[in-house]
Order: sequence, then C-alpha cells, then structure tokens
Amino acid sequence: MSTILYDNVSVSYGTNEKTALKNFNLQINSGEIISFIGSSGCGKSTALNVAAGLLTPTNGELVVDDLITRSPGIDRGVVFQNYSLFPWMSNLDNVLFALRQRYDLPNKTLQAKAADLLDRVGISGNFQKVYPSKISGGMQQRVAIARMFALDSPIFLMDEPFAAVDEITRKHLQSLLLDLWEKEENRKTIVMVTHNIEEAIYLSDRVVVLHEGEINSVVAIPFERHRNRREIENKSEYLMIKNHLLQAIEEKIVGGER
Amino acid sequence: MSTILYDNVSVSYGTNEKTALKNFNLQINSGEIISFIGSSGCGKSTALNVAAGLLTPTNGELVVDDLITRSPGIDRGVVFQNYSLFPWMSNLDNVLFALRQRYDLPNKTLQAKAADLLDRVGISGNFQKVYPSKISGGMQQRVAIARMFALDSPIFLMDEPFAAVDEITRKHLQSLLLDLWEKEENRKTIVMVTHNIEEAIYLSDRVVVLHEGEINSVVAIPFERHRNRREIENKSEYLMIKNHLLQAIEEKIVGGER
Amino acid sequence: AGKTATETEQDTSSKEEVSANTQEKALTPVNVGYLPSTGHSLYFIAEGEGYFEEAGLDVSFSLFSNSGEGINAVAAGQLDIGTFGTAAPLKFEEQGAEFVIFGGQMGEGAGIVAKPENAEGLKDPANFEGKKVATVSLATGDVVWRSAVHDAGLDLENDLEIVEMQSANDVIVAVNQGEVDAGVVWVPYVEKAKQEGLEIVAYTNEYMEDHVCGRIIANTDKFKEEPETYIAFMEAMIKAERFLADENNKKAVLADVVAFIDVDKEIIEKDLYDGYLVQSADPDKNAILAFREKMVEIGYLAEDKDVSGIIDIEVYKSALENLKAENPEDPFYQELEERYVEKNL
Amino acid sequence: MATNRFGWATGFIYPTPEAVISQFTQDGKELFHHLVSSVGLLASGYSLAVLFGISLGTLSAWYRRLGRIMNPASSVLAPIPPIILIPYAIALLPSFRASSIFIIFIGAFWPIFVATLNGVAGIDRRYMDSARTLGVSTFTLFRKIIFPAALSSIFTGLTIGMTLSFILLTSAEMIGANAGVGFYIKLATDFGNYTKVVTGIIFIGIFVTFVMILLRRLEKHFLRWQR
Amino acid sequence: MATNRFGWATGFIYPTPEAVISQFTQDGKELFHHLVSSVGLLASGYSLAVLFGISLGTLSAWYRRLGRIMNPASSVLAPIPPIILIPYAIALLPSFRASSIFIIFIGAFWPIFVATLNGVAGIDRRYMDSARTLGVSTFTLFRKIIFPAALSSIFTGLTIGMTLSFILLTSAEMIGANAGVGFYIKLATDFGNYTKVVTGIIFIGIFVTFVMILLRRLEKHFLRWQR
Ligand SMILES: Nc1ncnc2c1ncn2[C@@H]1O[C@H](COP(=O)(O)OP(=O)(O)OP(=O)(O)O)[C@@H](O)[C@H]1O
Ligand SMILES: Nc1ncnc2c1ncn2[C@@H]1O[C@H](COP(=O)(O)OP(=O)(O)OP(=O)(O)O)[C@@H](O)[C@H]1O
Ligand SMILES: [Mg+2]
Ligand SMILES: [Mg+2]
Repeated sequence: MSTILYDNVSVSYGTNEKTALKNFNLQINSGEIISFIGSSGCGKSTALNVAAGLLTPTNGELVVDDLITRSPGIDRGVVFQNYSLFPWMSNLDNVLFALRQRYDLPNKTLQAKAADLLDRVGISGNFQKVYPSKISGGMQQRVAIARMFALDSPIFLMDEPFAAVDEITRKHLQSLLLDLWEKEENRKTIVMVTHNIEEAIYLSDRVVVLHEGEINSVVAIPFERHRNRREIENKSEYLMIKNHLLQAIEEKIVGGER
Repeated sequence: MSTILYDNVSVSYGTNEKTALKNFNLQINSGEIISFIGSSGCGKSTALNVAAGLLTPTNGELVVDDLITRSPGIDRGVVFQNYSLFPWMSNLDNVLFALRQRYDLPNKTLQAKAADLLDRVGISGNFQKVYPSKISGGMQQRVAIARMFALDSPIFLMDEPFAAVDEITRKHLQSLLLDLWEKEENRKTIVMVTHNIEEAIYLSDRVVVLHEGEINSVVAIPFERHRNRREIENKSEYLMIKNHLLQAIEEKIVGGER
Repeated sequence: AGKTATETEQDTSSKEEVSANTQEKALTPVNVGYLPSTGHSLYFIAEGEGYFEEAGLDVSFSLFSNSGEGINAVAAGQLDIGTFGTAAPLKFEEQGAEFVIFGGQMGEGAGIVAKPENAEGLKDPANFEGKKVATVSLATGDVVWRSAVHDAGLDLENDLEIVEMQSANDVIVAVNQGEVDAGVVWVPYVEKAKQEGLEIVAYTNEYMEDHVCGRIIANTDKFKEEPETYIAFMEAMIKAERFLADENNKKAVLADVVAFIDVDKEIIEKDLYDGYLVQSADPDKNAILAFREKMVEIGYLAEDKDVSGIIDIEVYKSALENLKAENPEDPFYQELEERYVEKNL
Repeated sequence: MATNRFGWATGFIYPTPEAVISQFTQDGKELFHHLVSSVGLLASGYSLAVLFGISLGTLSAWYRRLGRIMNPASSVLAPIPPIILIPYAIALLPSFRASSIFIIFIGAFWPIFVATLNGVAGIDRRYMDSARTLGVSTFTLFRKIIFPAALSSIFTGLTIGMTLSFILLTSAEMIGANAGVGFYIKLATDFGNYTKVVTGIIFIGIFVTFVMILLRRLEKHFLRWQR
Repeated sequence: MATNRFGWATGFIYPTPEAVISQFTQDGKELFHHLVSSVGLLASGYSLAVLFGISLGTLSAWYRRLGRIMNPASSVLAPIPPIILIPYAIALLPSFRASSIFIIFIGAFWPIFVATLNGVAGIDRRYMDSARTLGVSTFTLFRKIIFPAALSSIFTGLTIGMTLSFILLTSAEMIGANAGVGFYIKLATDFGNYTKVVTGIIFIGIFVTFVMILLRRLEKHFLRWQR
C-alpha cells in the first residue's frame, strides 16, 4: 500500500510570483507508474517535489498512504533533476550511504550490494571509487538512480531520470526499472517526470500532461504489462496516444509564453 | 572562415585514469554542423571542451582557423552540459553580460537586444528579471542558449543544449538555431553533443559517433538544406542512417562496461 | 655561587635546621607573583641564595606583566603574595580589591626622559606647561611626575598634554620620534633611553624623596590564617636585602637575578648598584600614606581616606626581631631596626 | 564581601547592574564623545583592511607566484601580536593617529585576506570556465565573476575582521591617544574600575551589534541570489 | 646611530640580522624548551575552540532559536578584548594555566564559530534536500552532510583562529607563567631587548609556518573532492 493523493494542491514560490501549481488534484494508486509531461516550466518538478515532501503546498495537502505529509521520508526515494549526489563522497559511498539508511547489515555486505547496484547501471570498476565530479554527466545521473534503487523505498519519485543519457543506455535503464518493478510482489509506486513521450508511454499506466501548473489531461495507457517496446510501437493506438500527448503539450508553444 | 581541426588529440584527466579521448582526428569545415553522439561517458563532452579551449590536449593539438589554440576565446560560444549561468546575475544580466563582451553599444540598446533574445527562447516577462535559481531547469538551459546567441561567435559549441526541454520546445529551439544559421552569409560552424539521434540527423551535416574516446564512425547526412522534418523522416535513407547510428552506439551496451 | 665565608657558615648551620625540619614537616608552599623588573630582585636573591627554603617555604613564582591582573590574582587567592607597584594596589583598594600590604621591595627607579636639546629646559617641572608628555598611567613614575607638575602649579588637564602609552618602550620610541617632548619611564628603560641618545631630565626621587614603588601584598584571608608563613617569608626577604647590600656578593646577585629575568647583566648591575633604585623589604608605611596623598592630589584617587588598616607592619617587625635574635651582633639588622622606627611609626 | 574558593573575594570585578546603569547615565555624554573618536579610527583602519585584504587576497589566490610569496609571509607575519608592532608603527608612521589606524588595519587585514584567498581559491571552476569562454578581460573577471563568487567567504572575513578591529581598539587607543572607547576601557582596567570597564564594554557592544546588523543586512543584500 | 626622518632614530628596535642569528644560536635550546610549553597551551586552548566553535556554530546556524540568542551574544561578547577577560579568568578558573588556556580558547573560538555558522548557513539546499529524502538522522546529517559541506568555510575559521591563538600567546603566557615563547617575547619586550623580540617572533613564525602547512595539508586532504 503506497498511494499518493494530491488534494487540491497549489504552490507559489514567492508572494509576487506566478502560481507554479494550481489546484492540482491527482490520486495515484499503489503500484502505479505515472509520468508527468508538459512544456518546460509548466510545473512538473514542482509537482514531484511536493510528493517528495520537499515543498509544502501553499494550499491543499499531500496525502501519502492516507496520512497528510509535509516532509520527506525514507518511504519515498527521489532522483533529482540535477542528480544531487554528495560531491564529498565517492560514487560508491553515495550509494552506500543510502543503503545504510535502509539496512542494518555488516559493511562488507552493503559494500558488495552497492557495487552490484552500480554495476547494474553501468558504473563499474574504478568509476565506483572516484568522486562524482570525475565522471560524466550521464554517469552521475546513473549513480543517482543507483542510489534511489539502494534506498528501495515503496515509492520512487524521479525527475527526468534518463535525460542525460544516450538512447541505448536510456533503454537499458528503462528495462532495469521495469524489471525491478515487475519482479516485486508489492509493486512500487513510481512517479516520474520526462520529456520523452515514447518513454512516458512505454513505462506508464497513466500519463499526466501539465500546463501552466494545471492538469491539462490524464491519459491512460492501455497496453498490457509485460510490454514489449517494438510491439506497442506497432499498435494502432500508439500513434494516436502519442499525437494526443504531443498536441496536449503543444497547445501553447515554447514554455507557454508566446 | 572558422574551421576546427582535431589533430591527433588525446586527453586523460589524471595520470592514473583512463584516456578520455584517444588519437582523435577530425576536420570540421567552416559553416558545417557536426554532432557528437555516443554512449554516456564515451568522451563527447571531453571532445567539445577541447574545442572550447577549456581542456588542453595531453597529446596532439587543437587547431582553430589554422592556429594552434589552447585557450577559450570569444570566437567560440559555448553552451555547457550544466548550463553554467552566473547565479548572481539575473537571467537578463547573464545575457547582457555576453552582449557587452561583443558589442560596444549603449546600455539601452543591449538591454533591448537581451530581452529580445530571451523572448525568442521563450523566457519572457518577469522570468527575465529573476535569478537563474528561480526558474526551472529547462528554462535555465534556454537562458544559456540565449547567452550563446548573444555572443554571436562564428563557432557555436553546444553540449546537449536541448536535453532538459520537452519535445515541443526542443523542436522550436532547433528551428531557431537553424534559422539563425541559414540566414547568415558567413554560416556559423556548429559542433553539438546530443543524445537524440533524430536531432543529430535533422541538424547535422555529419554525425560523429564516439566510442570509448575514439571515433567509431563519421556519418554524412545527405539531406539537402532547408530541411523539412516530416519530409526527411519519410525518406528511405532516414531509417537506414538512424539504424546505422543506433548500431554504432550500441556496439557495447551501457557505458561500454558490460 | 660566590658566597662570603661568614655566609657559608651561617648557611650550613641553618641548612641543618631545615633538614631537621623537613623530616618532621614538608616545606610550606607559597605562590608568589612578580613583574619582570630588576626592582623585584629581592625575590630572586632570596630564592637564589636558598633563603626561602631555609625559612621552610617552597616558593613558586608566577610572572605577570600587568599589575591589575596580579592584584586580582592575589585578591582571588590564586597568589599568596605578590609585588605589583604602589599606585595600582592603592587604586585597586579603592575599587574594592582586598589584600594586605605587609612589606617592601623597591623604591624610586623611575625617570623623565627627553631629547638632549629639550632636557635642560624641562628641569623645572613648571616648564612642562604647553608640552606633550607620554606616560603609562599608574606607573609609580607617572604618579610622582604628575604630582611634581601639579605641585609646580600646573593644571594637569589643561596646561599640558598628557598622552597614554601601552609600555615604557613605546614611550621611548615616541620621545625619540619627536612625537612628544618628554616621557616617563622606569628601570631598565631609563638606561635604555640613555643608550638611545635621550637624556634624563630628572629621576623621580628628585621630585619626591625616598618614594616607594613595589610593595609586597598578600591575600587577606591567608595572611590572617597563617601569619607565621608570612613572617618566615619576610625573614628571607630581609636576608636577601642584607646579601644585596654587600657589594662583594655582586657576582652571586647578578646570577640570581639573571635566573629570573634574562637581561643584559650590565643593565642589572646599573639598576642594582647605581643608586637610583632602592631595594628594601621595609613596608615603609609612612611613605605609602604620603604617596597615597599625592595620588589624591592629582586626581587618581577620589577620597582622602586612611588606609592604615590594610598596611601591616607587625609581620615585618617580627621577622626582623627573629633575625636579630639569631644574630644579635649584626650591625645590619640594627640599622634596619632604626629604619623601621623612622619609616613606619 | 563573601569569600569562597570560586574567587568571589574579588567582588569588585563584578559590578552590579545598578552600578553599571548609574555609571552609564553619568558617563553617557563622555562615552558618545569617545565613540565619535573611535569610529573615525575604526572606519579608517577597517576600510584600509577591506581594500587591501580583498585585493591582495584575490590576487594571491589568482597569481600563483604572489600566493607563493604571500602564503609563507602571512604565516610569519600574521601571528605577530599587534602590540609588538606598536613601537615600529610609532617609529615609522608620521603620527600617533596613523599608528593607531595601522593597528586596527593590521588586525582586520589578516582575517579578510585569508577568507578572501580561500574564497577565491574555492570558486567553482564551472563559473571560471563559463567566464573564460565569454572572453572577459581580467578586470571584468575580477569584478563580475570572482568577486561575487567569493563574496560569501569574503563576508566571513569581513565579520571576523570587524570583530578584531573592535578588539584592538583598546591597544590602538593606547598609542598617544586621549579619547576613544578603547581608551576609556583600558584606562578603567588599569585603574581597576570594573564598573567602568563593564559599562564601556556594554556600550561598545551595543554599537558593535548595530554595525554587525548593518553588515549582515549588506551580506543579505549582496548574497540575495543565494537564497 | 643614524637619524633620519624615516624614524630610524630609534635604533634599538631594529636589530641586525647578525644579532638575531647570534641570539638564536645562543638561546636555541631555551627557545625549544619554551616552545614545548607553548605548544601544550596552544593545543589545549585551540582544540577546545575547535570543539566548541564548530559545534556551537553548526547548531546556531541550524536551530534558529539558538541562532537568535547567539547572534546578538556574539556581537556583544566577541569584541571584548581577551586581555580584559583575564581578571575574570583568574578569579573564576582554578589555575593560572586554566586562565591561559581560556585566553587562547576565546581568541580562537570566535573566528571558528563565525566561519562555521556562515558555512553551514550557506550550504546549497540541494544537498540538504537530497539528505532529507534519504531519511537521515540529525546526527548523521551533521556528521555526513552539513560538516563536509561547510568544511571549506570551517577551514577559513580554523586558519584565522590558529593565527589568533598565536597572537594571544603573549597575553596568555603573562598570566603567572614562567615559560613559553610568548613569555620569552613579552619579557624581551618589557626589557626593550628587541634582538630577542625579533628572534622570538621569527622562531614562532617558523613554527607557525609548519603548523599552517600542516593545516593546509589537512584542508587539501579533506577537501580533495573539490578539485
Ligand atoms: N573531471 C574529470 N576528471 C576525471 N575524469 C573525467 C572527468 N570528466 C570526465 N571524465 C571521464 O572521462 C570520460 C569521458 O567523459 P565525458 O564527460 O567526455 O563523457 P560524455 O561522453 O560527455 O558523457 P555524458 O553523455 O554522460 O555526458 C568518462 O569516462 C569520464 O569518467
Ligand atoms: N525556486 C524557485 N523559485 C521561484 N520560482 C520557481 C522556482 N522553481 C521553479 N519556479 C517556477 O515555477 C514554475 C514551475 O517550475 P518547475 O521547475 O516545476 O518546472 P518544470 O515543469 O519542472 O520545468 P522543466 O521541464 O524546465 O524542468 C516555473 O515557472 C518556474 O519559473
Ligand atoms: Mg523540472
Ligand atoms: Mg557529457
């Protein structure tokens, strides 16, 4: 059981500033995968940060598992838009740090677990031992993903988690995420922000299109799970959904300002 | 005339570390658009930073306009993978700062020019006056692009310039870049890093696929300029090129380590 | 150390006594504070010649560079005994610090310095009118000089400019730079000033004869509780004065002093034997009271009250009597007895 | 007066609040007169320290050669107690006032210098790279990039330097001065008048609080982009 | 003695290099003996300052309420010249040694406190957010996130605090001490022996240089992730 409910949430960053999120209502079920898409600056990160408990709504409430929640917790793992690794810890230590928060196991065991998690996202050998600043942007993002996996919380919140990696790696990471999700009996609830419509369709149960802080539309993705990328891309609904989403974003071009 | 020549360039970040760029040879012609693609950590940013003059090759030379070059210059505008706006200047001031480096014009004129540039990338109104930390990631990236436009150098170097924006905005920015490029008599030389193969094909004259610091293949894109997105996507070569590039990247999966 | 024959004899006899004592009773620990000055040489001689040990005391010395801090340490009971000038204790007494003055250490030893071309003209204190003078307030020399100027009929506030300095050293530099016309300094800076080409306008004893300087003070409670410790202490001090008085002991004295304040032996010799520095263990109550009056006159003290109550002259007297009983023939002690009567009663 | 082993025998160093208040009402005018004198001194010494501390700190972080001279130099020179420098100041500077200013200056200088140096040395190289690709001149680089980027650290130095300049007021005003709050306090200390000492300390403390609030406002204003 | 308007008139405050060298060879052993005594004092006072400065600085930045007390408190207390605190230290602390340690402590404390406070207050909130989503305990947060994130600023405080503790050595060692380099220098000052003063200063300067190099090594090691 890990549900998220946005109960009429509004967020404005300053008193003078535009409201970044307006009367946002969304019920996310346990074990569901939800994507937020929308034009740049429409409020996706804001919505995700509310779920993370990092932003307290100016109005309305965030309800996690039937409890009003205003702070972050170990029940919700987060990948930030800007990775946010701790630069003073090696990549391995970053992952280890998250593992220690979750498990009370001997150091050796956790170390091996951390190394394995990093291996899985393609950060291996010497790259595990160096500081985050010594690896490329895409590699840092993968370490951040490994760190979230390490925390193994029932809810995953991810802000453009695959934006900085090439298409091949992206696909690999997507599969990794789905594998992890499908394997578990108590499926994780996953909320992610993405710019990639194909990715949204492939991964999500529902895609939420945001526009200027409001929900423009919520599109349910009808394809059955264990999805096959090729297969669904050839389905007739696929293009329809894709075009629908594109249009929903497009409504006003470029950041909604012109 | 703004050519770039990588003359057998090698870069390694530390004495112990793997070579990030190996015997890299590439001649980029004046007015050409070149894309670097490849798996995460393969050396794309490294190659771009060498061109920018921010990294001095451990071996070999960078030659810009027939001159061996080891430092950055106003002849090469850069958009960084992490935007790198100055957080203590408002978005407008960031752009203004670049304009002042180029033009010796009255403040009013430059101010108007800066506002116009920001408008063009979709940052308008109050968003121009706030600090970069007060806008979303994608918006920051657009400010960085506007800043590069402001410098108006003969060479543009861009590291994943459109990675943090949604597809619609991305397409808009691509068109903006191409418009700018096509309009000028002395066409700019543009080198960009991207993860998006379609983007690479649409924009580039040649696509360079990197793999573990070496050039895997250089693919010339045969489509004539003034390209139309729909049109070229329907051409028979399009899919061939795309698959070829995908395969070239795919050769070893995920960061080349497994 | 070079000791005279008689001294050595006396030494051995008393040493035996001491060792007999120590078998029964350990030495009494005494904490003593001092300032880095040749004027405090009686301490150093008493220690160097073993007089404290003879008296059954285990003295540990602590150095201070600021009188106020030392007086506070005595009042707080961290020190049992200390010597921190005369003016400062009197001022602190007025402020409410508690201690007893029960002995003497030094007197005089300060002077006014100026550039040679100015020195002659300043011989008369009245001539300080309109001049700029550097001083360290509350130094003995400062008090004596101010009172001299005051006695000459000048208004200290308006008729001349007095500027404060942090140390005698700074005063010399200021005089030498011509920033001021004259300055008040004390040993060993009087010598230093001469070396730097300055001239002595006057020694302070020319303004005020036999004026006192460092007085020995004690923590009030301890003083009341264990008078015998303090008597023993003064015995050692008187012996030191006797030792110093004999010029034959010069070498030993210099060695004793140098062990504490590591300065040029020449300077020590000049200070101790050139006559402008008086070293005496006598409390000199009369001079203290006279000094206090001067401080009232120049405005350093508010109230002309009687401080006889905190000046003890009995401990010194007992100590002197004890010594005399041991050596009834010694003319030195007789001299001291006469001096005691003259200066305290 | 109660005597116990905690040293309350020295009761006179703990003036009662009433005594302090009455001292304050009595000396109020005099204290303000002293303050005016002190402020002039502080302003001169401190602003010199700000000027030299920031510029030398920046240059030492920037030009390795200068840094290689300044680093050992600062190790040897910084720990010299300003009091020991007084005779040299008197000898070399044209007036007592100049010497006093010098003492304030030297006290405030080192913290500002060290903090600036560390701040500049620690600037995120992404900003430097960014600036270099814009082809900025060295002067613009210092003014528009390095200075704001190191400003947070510089303010740490400014705060500590400010504190130190107040600490040194007592020493500085004992160089041939006859006014100033430091002079007032130091003289009272020498005279064992702790009611005055405490009054002076509280008086200058209130003033320092105002100055610090000002400094913090300034910091908040200049670093508003950080929040 | 040459006299000119540049103030070389007061020759005795400018010892010749030869005099200093010969003084050094003469007093070498003694100076090392003094150094041992000083190092003990410095180590005690400084380490107390590090302990309290860092922890109070962090807590004041973290808990607003404590900060609201500490900010004005520091404005009033920090500018009190340590020398004025000496009588209180003597009265309240059990021994002269303790008073000396206190003076060193108080001098080093404020810079470390201020720098830590500013450092912690200026931590990039992304790290804090990141840590909070990992559900870290307050203790872990301080140890693993806040401390390393503020470490660069803390080192600025440590450097300045170190300098100050050396500056205060002369004051601290004049509280009933009879050894120490500060004692050596102050005594020489009181006797106007500037050859000794300069010898002592250079000697302690060399020592400080070593300590500073050590501190810088430490800084480099702990902040190696920044480069
Ligand atoms: N500052 C650095 N210090 C040491 N090694 C580095 C540094 N930056 C990059 N590297 C290494 O150099 C290699 C190439 O990195 P580069 O940043 O060029 O990759 P990239 O192709 O841009 O990857 P991405 O798509 O993830 O940004 C990687 O193996 C990386 O770990
Ligand atoms: N720290 C902030 N202070 C003030 N306004 C902010 C802040 N962060 C975001 N905003 C504003 O809130 C709105 C929504 O921002 P948000 O970051 O949620 O956008 P986003 O959908 O994540 O965009 P992107 O795709 O570019 O990351 C934007 O208009 C932005 O300018
Ligand atoms: Mg976002
Ligand atoms: Mg890169």
